[in-house]
Amino acid sequence: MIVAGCDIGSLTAKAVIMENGNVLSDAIMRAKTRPAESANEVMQMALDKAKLTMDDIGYVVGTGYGREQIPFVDQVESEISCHAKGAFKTMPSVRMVIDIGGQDAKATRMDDNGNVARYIYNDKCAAGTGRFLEVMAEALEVPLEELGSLAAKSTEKLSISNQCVIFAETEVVSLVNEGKEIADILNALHHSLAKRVASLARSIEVKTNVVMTGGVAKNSGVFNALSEALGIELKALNGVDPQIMGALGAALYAQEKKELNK
Amino acid sequence: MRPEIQEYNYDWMMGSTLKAAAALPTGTKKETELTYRYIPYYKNVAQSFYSAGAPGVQTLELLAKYYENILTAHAQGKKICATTFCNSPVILYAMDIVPVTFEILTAIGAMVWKRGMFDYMDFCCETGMPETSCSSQRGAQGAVLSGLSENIDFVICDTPGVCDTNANAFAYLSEYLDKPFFQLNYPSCIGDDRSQKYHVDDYKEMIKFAERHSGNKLDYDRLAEVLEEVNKQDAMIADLEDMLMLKPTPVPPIYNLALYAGRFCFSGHPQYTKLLESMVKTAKGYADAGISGLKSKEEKLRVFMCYIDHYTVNVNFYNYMEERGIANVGSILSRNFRDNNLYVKDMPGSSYSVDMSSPEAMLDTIAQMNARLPMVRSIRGPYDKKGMWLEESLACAKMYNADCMIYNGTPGCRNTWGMVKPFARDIEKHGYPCHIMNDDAFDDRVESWDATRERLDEFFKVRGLL
Amino acid sequence: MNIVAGCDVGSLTSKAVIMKNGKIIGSHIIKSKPRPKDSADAALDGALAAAGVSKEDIKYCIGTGYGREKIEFVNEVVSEIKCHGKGARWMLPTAETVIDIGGQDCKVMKIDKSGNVGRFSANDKCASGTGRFLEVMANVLNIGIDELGKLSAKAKEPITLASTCTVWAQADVIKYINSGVSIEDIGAGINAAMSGRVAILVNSVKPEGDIFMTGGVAKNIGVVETLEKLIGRRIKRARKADPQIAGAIGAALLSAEKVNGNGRKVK
Amino acid sequence: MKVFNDAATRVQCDSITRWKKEGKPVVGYTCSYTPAEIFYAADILPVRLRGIETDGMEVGDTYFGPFICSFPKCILQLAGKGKFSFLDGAIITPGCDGMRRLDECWRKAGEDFDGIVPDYFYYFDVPHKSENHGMAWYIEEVKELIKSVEKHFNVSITNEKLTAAIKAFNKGRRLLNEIENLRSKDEIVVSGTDVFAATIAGTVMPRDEYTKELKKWVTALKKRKTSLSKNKHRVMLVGSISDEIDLFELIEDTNKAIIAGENLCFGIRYEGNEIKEDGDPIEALADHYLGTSVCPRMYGKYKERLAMLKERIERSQAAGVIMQNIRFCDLHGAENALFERDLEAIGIPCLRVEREYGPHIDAGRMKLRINAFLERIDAKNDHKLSEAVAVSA
Repeated sequence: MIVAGCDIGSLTAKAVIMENGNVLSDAIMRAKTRPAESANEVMQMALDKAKLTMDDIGYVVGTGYGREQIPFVDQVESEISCHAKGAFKTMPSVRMVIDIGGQDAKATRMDDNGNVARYIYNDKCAAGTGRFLEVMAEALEVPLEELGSLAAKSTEKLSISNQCVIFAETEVVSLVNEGKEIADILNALHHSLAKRVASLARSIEVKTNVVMTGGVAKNSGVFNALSEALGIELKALNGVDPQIMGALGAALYAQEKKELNK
Repeated sequence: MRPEIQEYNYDWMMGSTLKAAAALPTGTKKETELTYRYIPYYKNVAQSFYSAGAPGVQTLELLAKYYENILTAHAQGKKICATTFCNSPVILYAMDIVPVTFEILTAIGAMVWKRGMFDYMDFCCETGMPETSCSSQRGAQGAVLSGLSENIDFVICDTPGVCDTNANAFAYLSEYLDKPFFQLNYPSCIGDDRSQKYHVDDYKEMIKFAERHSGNKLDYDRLAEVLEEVNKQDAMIADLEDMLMLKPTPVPPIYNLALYAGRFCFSGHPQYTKLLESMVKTAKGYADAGISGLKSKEEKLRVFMCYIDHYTVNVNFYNYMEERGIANVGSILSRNFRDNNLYVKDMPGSSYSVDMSSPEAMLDTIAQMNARLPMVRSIRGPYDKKGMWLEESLACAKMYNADCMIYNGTPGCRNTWGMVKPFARDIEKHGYPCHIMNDDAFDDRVESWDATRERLDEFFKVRGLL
Repeated sequence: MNIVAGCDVGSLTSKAVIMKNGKIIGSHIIKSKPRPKDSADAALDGALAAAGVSKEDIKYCIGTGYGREKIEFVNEVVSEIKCHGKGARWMLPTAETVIDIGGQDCKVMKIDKSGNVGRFSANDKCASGTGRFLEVMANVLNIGIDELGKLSAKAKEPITLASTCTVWAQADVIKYINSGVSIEDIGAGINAAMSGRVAILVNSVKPEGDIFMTGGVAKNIGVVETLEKLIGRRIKRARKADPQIAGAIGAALLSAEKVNGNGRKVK
Repeated sequence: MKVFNDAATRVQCDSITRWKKEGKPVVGYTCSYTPAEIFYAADILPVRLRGIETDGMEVGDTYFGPFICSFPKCILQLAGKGKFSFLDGAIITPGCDGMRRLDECWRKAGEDFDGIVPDYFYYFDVPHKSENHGMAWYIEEVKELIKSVEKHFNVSITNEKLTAAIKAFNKGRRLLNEIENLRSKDEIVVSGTDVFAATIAGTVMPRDEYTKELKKWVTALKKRKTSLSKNKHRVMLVGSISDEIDLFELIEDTNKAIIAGENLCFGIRYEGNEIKEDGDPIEALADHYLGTSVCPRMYGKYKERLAMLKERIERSQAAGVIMQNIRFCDLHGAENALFERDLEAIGIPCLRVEREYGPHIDAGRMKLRINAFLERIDAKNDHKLSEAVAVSA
């Protein structure tokens, strides 16, 4: 039985196709304004990779910000559950997932069976989200993928303190004007983001075995800064792309559902 | 403030709206249909009250009456006192003073009008109040500050020591309008002799203040009458709270709102007694039949609101609970901590009793009663100390067999936002899933209802509750 | 020949104005670059070209705006609040209250006969209620800022927006798009949210006399008209110049005052 | 001045380190309601807790919610980072709702971070009114506090020692008043930034050392001739809690203004008033710390506070008042609005700003407002000048 998981976020769309618990293919693309469009397109990308058509898919679970708008889903699940499920399946020792998405950051704690025990979202403002990094990358004219490697070259410690994404952008621009190095500014941004996210995770109590999911997890700068801010070593997800974790979890839900219905 | 808003007297507008709403169910079907056509936004709100049966309509009548009292006060030679919902109106009724409770009026406005109390709230900020101060005052307060409501004569506020933003709003109002101000102040503890005495000393000062500015002497015979009424009311409140324990609970979610709205408006007033009688009667009917008070008659989940539960923007939250089959087993606002309530047994020193044997005893009674109003009682001190927020919430959750707890408030509630994260952690440690709502109970410009609802749904689903 | 200039380097756009004997002989608006210095140079070059004069002809130049400290060619810097007051009074000689909505700030000020600023109030809290808010929203709707302004008139049932945070409001807007709400109703909701925040500021200074609006948002008819409804007063229009360059005009006027004293050349 | 600057800009300044080296205890306290004299009497160093030197908020935000003023959050942040490891005790007061929740948040943080809660952790319950039973309650609280300090630190705090402490503290208070007198003159010889640093230093330095240093400084100031106020506007700074030297610097760095006075709770508002030296010392302390409190948390006393502010404005000959409040500080936010209304009505220009406490206060935006405000005073003076010229003509 072939199933799929589709995760439509505010910045990116992801799809995973799975057969009997094995991933056949996955796809990631930048989200369009309308989630339905993103869903169709990203699903097609994954299908093409697996050389399948929509007719081959027995069940689809949708998740993410635009989950209600995915035209072809059979069921929707929250990102909280999907990321937890995906991470737990990838690495059964995981007890906490920190997911930095486009609009929000979330920390989720799981019990020994992988069930969600507690979770928390970022407070009101959007600082501490993927959007924060995106705006900054734009302001600094640095490609999103290069943020991590660039920040690694930092030599001077700077700090960015503004809570508001928009105002933080101004702060960044003034640092540029002061002639500060881009690498140092980026490093400061990563630490600022990491500290905000760390306080989220801590408020629901961090133990050990923490992983990071979502696209931002691929940014080594944030990854390391978060480890530092939490005071524990973040675990890498056994070589699985952390960005597809939500879609993977959704696919796992689809798999379960199919097994139940057998 | 928009010019069209300034065309109308606020009290009159609210009072007539509610009066008309209360009269609607007695009209013919045709009349009702026609009216609904003219109030497309209010239709759902009105129906949520009508569907609560007689108590629903009586709540509307009670609120209409409250405005009528304000509107006619000065013509009858009575003084109007601006006060907070944490101050029992009992003493004011005993002294023939008309209370104006901002929080209740703001809540009503948020329910009744499509744009809620936005214009009034913003007006407060236009005068200079910070936009971070609590929306529950800013609504009705805006009407008073802008001169669109009846003039108030003096201010009595009893939140110093309990809630800065609240106390600050009243202090600001008194200064802005140059009206006499009195503050009842509470220490950070309750139940010990020292704080008990402080309550009484402070209360006596307040009576002196009220006498001075109303020109009325406190009449102890009248006070006895009012307390007699309180006695009756407390017994019925205890009945309702006992019924909350039944599974399924026969008490509809919106009754909680009516219960405390009534108490904050008309404690010791026969109008409230009538409402309680009718709520008890209806709920008892359901209890005898062993059915849930929910419209669907199927109780899927029991929620205890560990802070306020009056998300009143278009009554969305109550309708949501009905839709999802969620029983509201109360909030800290519904508790009155009268000694005849079951939940006070585990919290010695937390309750008050009614003693009418002498004027002194009556004063003690009313001072101690006042010191046990919802916020005044449980968030005045460190949340994990004796008799405070955590103890109360856990006692109630256990007693009412709650499946989870939900925190709801306004961004203005500095006091609870200062401690709610560790509080929620402790609640979770006791086995209750706890959700913190990030909304504003009276202003959906802070978080849209769609977003609030989505987060609630997610919580119930992810935590395996629904 | 008394040729003077004003240069206003904002967070979103940069503007330069060249004036001769109290008349504008050239102006230029550009989208701001990451470095204010580059923005200032580009804006001034554009204005010089439009005026057909060279940098050497300019007797005095005042810089203003968020990037004012970084402009290299100015003789002096002045706050944009003062410049907008001055520019506004020049554009509308009866103006007594000025609303200036910039890229990341919104200010309301009272001015006297000479355009000097009296009491003023500025938002300090959040980027919502600023030009940046509209920019972000227009991007989400995939339309131009000018178009956004025109949507209000066609709206039937404007949405209520969670308006406390630009990024959160953005999430709301996406949600409304997806649930099929008309773009007019969303646009009107955005303009209303924006106006609502500005209205508080306007009313807080108790506006008197004629009200004038400067800055790029003054060209957003949706915001202006909603704001008029909220404050219950008309906001006067003036055709003398583009309201977006009012700050640069004010800077140029202040430059002219200096030159009348003792003229100095631009660095 | 060097020792003051050190004390004003570093959480653990050299004076504290030296005191600790002698093996003597240090107790931190929040707000201006804790009688520091009690600790002096027991040879304990009282240190008012501050939030400077934070470089993030990850600990503060873990326990405090999102709508809380950054001052208590910064204190918690420092505690969580071990920056208060020199404390042997801490006193928390319900100064405002944000500050009072430092109690729970600090204790709960202690469950996650080892050793960050001092052994002696005390909640000092201050009422919101100073009349009758309010004052009686406070006096009892003070007595309870004394008993508790005696017990924990194994010391004895007698009335004689308290009186001696009051006298010792008054010396510094008198010196600060001398500085205020200097600043009220037509030409000011000392910057507002320096005066503020010297005032703050008094809230953290050992008192005798402080008095000695302050005396030296005041003597030197009296000899100064160079005016710092020429061609500058004299302004006052009022509002929310502030112990940030950089906020003062930001204003004076415009080179167009000198801070001729302030009315801040870390400043002269509390540190400048003398305490009665005769009679019952506890009552004298209570009269000062609660009775003369001018914090807006003492509801219903606005008129008294306005009168005092006017007096200070007059004394400092301020041409304008800068009013700031930290975001989420409703108390000062609302009071500033009333001040602005009432002062503008009598022709005193006011600037009202909301800001964040902590590192990198929004310097750019703040500067813009301050510059525009100073330009406004310029224009006002020009106007006056031209009127005067017109009249004389």
